[in-house]
Amino acid sequence: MENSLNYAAIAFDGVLALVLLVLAWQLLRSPNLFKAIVLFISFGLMLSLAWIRLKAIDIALAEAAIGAGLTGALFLTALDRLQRREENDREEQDARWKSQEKKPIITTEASDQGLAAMIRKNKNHFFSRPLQTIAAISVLALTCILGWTVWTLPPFSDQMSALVSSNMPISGVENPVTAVLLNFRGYDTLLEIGVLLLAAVGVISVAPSAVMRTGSSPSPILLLLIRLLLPFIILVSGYILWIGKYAPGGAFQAGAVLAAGGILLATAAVRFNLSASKAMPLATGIGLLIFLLVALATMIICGNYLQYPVALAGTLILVIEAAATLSIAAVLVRLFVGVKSDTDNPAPGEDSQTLIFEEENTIK
Amino acid sequence: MSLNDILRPMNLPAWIISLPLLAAVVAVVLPRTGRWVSIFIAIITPLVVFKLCIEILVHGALQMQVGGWQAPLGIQMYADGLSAAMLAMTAIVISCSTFYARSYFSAKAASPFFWPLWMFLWAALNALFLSGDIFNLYVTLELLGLSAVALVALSQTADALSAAMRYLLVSLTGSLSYLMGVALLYAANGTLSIKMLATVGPASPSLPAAFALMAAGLIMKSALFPMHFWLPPAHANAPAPVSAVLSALVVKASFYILVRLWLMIFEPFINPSTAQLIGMLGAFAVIWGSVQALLAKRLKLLVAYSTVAQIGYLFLFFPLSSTPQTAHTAWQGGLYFVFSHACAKAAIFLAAGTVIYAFGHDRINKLHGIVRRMPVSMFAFALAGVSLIGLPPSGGFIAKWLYLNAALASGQWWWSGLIILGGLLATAYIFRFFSRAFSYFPEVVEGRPVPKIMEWTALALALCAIFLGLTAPAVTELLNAGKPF
Amino acid sequence: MNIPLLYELVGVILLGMGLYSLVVYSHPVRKILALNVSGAGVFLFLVAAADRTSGPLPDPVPHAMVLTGIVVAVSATALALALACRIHQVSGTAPLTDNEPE
Amino acid sequence: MNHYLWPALLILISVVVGLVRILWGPTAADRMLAAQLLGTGGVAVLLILAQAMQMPSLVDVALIYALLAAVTMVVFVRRQ
Amino acid sequence: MSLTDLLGTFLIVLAIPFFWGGSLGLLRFPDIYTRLHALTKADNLGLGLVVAGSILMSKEWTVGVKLLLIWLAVLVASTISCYLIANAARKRKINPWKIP
Repeated sequence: MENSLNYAAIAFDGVLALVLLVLAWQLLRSPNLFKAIVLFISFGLMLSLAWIRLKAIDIALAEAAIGAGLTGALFLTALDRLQRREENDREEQDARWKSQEKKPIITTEASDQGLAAMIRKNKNHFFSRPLQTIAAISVLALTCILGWTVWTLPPFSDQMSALVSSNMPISGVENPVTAVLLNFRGYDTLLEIGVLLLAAVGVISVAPSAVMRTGSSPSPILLLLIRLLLPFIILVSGYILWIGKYAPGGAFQAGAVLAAGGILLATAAVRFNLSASKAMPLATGIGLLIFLLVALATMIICGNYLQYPVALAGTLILVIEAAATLSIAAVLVRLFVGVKSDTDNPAPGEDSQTLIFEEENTIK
Repeated sequence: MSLNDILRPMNLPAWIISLPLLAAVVAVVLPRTGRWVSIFIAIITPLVVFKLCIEILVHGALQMQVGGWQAPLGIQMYADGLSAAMLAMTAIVISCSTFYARSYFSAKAASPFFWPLWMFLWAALNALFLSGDIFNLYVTLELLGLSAVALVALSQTADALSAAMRYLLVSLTGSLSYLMGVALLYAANGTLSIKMLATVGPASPSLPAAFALMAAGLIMKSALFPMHFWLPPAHANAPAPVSAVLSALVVKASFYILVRLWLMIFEPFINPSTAQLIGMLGAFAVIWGSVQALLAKRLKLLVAYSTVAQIGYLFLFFPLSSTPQTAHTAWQGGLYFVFSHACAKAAIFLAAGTVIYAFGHDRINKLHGIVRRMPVSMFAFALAGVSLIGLPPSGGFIAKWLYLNAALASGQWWWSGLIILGGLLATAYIFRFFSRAFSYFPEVVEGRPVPKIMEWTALALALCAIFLGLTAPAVTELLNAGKPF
Repeated sequence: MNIPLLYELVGVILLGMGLYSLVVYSHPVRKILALNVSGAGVFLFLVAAADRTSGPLPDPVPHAMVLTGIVVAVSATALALALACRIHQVSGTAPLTDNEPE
Repeated sequence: MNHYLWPALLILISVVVGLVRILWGPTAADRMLAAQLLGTGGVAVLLILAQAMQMPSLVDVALIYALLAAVTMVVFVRRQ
Repeated sequence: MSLTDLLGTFLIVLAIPFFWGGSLGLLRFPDIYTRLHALTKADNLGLGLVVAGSILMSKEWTVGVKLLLIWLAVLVASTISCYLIANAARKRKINPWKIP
């Protein structure tokens, strides 16, 4: 009995590991970028199974939401924009749809080759055969050395897990990962929410338009999907946020789920104008703002930056997490809209309506 | 509760990080106030930094437990003389550049995005210099890298955007490599605190691999030859105050981490020939950067290549500090290079920015006789050039002098040859520009008037570079407080 | 061969594959994908290492680190993609050409 | 409870076999479809793993899988 | 092992052929429209069986409710995405396969 259990685990992990490697290999070398991105989405889903096998449920949640859902959406959108410009011809687009395999060269490769030509002219860049081989050999060597190092690593010390579990009762939460993220190493998380906000500002500065336009009105069926799914997504987001105190979950995962809802809404609309909402800047900033204010207040009152009073720890963490969830969701939606929106041709007379589901009537 | 309570010594580091971060959030939430909040913070924060420096001079190094959690569980902030000096340098350069940027960006569309990014950059630098935890350093590195990239992209020209893209890719690769090193260290030792890692005792077999990964990542980020390829386009195409801060501070940040990790964790366990190898790369950087600067056609590109060369000098620290008797001299010399180059290079970039502001271009061949149009900027340029070349009484001179001493005392005379050669090359590329700028040119060159404050901030920074040479004792005293070896 | 070690090695190999593609391919989207894959490799290594403790539950600190890392990765990816699109828009060609300022 | 890993493994393998469609194409829709298969099969694998590993919180992961599989699909369909 | 556990296990095992059927259909069917059938029908039924089995084995009723919700969400999402994909394919003039 005992043996068969182990066989099951070994077989499962072995297959999963192999699938991860093959997927990564295929996605990295595929000449067709669309295929690479779909493979990347599957890679993310498989990876979250690996997180589960490693008992990292919190990460699996985040990966399922961010890694597979949001990053995939970002890549698809960016690719669409990068390729759209090169093919004004509608027919060509159809050809791409019909036979992606036969003529993968139309768009992606074309730009790749153009680039290759440009790079070939320039001597100090990597693309020639010998350099490629050198890169392969050195990376292989690096991987082998690292692999050997990993193989010979000493057993992992338990001191940190022991410390975490002995301090859990005064952390204010019951899920160890949440305790580390928001209490023991809360400062990292503070800076990291800063990174998110910063990325949002960066994306806005590159793509200032907050208006997302899709050419056609959505089919009623798609609207139905949104009507059914969106309330559910919001509910689940709140649930994940709340459960983070006791079990895997928390602000990142909840924020990512909420953002996915926002992206769903934005994509379905004919025109989605994020800047129409006056609360948007506040929503993006509030996570970091509250976190910082709590950090400074605790420093003045309790003596150390981010040192929560034990009795209030749970409440403070929940407040910070709720604000962070809102900000994370707002930022992620803004990132998506930034990647999607076309800055060059702003529509004449932008009105301040946030969402338009029907195509604008030309006759008023 | 009095102001003294709020600004207790132990609270100062947290304030130094939080003030710019707070300004950044406010600038995001209320975009119109961004400029004024940033200027306000640019006045307040240096005062807090000054107070911290005094505190450290008097009472020695400070250590804070963030969240009140002790070492392996929580994150430490650590402020010794080195951190304080880096913070002071950052505060001076960023404050001056902030006043410069206020005029520079006053009429530009990019302005509402500039201020939050700028404050994020400052917060990232401050957090980085104060961190005592290798994973926390990773987060600050990412914060720093992304804000720097976004600031480069603000120019919005095709060249600037391409440069930003390349910078982003290099920066991400570097932090990934660093993160893998962190992972190995944690897997082997079960702690992230630098202080605790310093006492790990017998070397575990993963230590060299961890060092190689971290060093490779940090070297990429600080643009040491041959990983410098991203720097000239990024620094040359960014808006002027951004170029100043990138060259003066951002590349130094990863150098700072490398020095700190080297001294506190890795040095005893790593083969000494590694230090020589890093020194070799530095030597190549000095020569390659200087030669490219001599060939550059644009002023900002010249200055950017000069940064590549000056970064080379920094990394001579590793071979020069290899013998115990010279370690101290090399340490002071290396840091003197950091500070004097920071002030001088920032001054030069700001001055070059005024040139672009006035004439709309920076092609060296077409800048004849501009000294008559902008004497203050050119004076700043000249003073900073004196420091870059390493003439007395500038900070650059002290740095080179200390390095030469260390080279001779440790019997590595070949490095002294390199230092002198580098000085000669620097003279050549600085004078290449001066020969045009200071030449007599009968017609007055046409150009837009430059706001006074832009020229004077450049001059202030150049004067700092010179004064660094005159105030050497005070600076070395600060550096020695809580010295990490 | 124990299970965490298997995943640690997979992580290292993913890192290697990602780095290779990062160096060799020129299209920016490809480079960004490569970075994401190598990032996943590092994260996998870190989490697998955390599962090698002798206790029943893995060490939560690497989990928190990886969560932080994932969020940073998605921010960086979005910024990179937005930049790539913008470059494409401004210059009409794919980004990362070596136009050094003249 | 570990013997539940066997059905999980069998479903995982079936999903992986289906993933070959991503490689074969030929149209973009085919590839997306195969990824969608991974979504449904993945939910099943997760639910079985929840039994096998005695971790009820895996059900939450499955919930997110189920909800967010639609997002990439909608983004795909609404491309211009 | 109790009776419900046994029944639950049976249902889960019963689901496996459906997933295999779905995958084989995805690989063997000739065009996108037929492949949609294979996936949305077989896989969702398989998932239904897994959900039913898991509900039988779950100890708390809240988990059971969550499981049901998951199945509903997948049903809604995959039904609608199936329609959307087929519609998009039709709009882009991908012709259905005909017996040659």
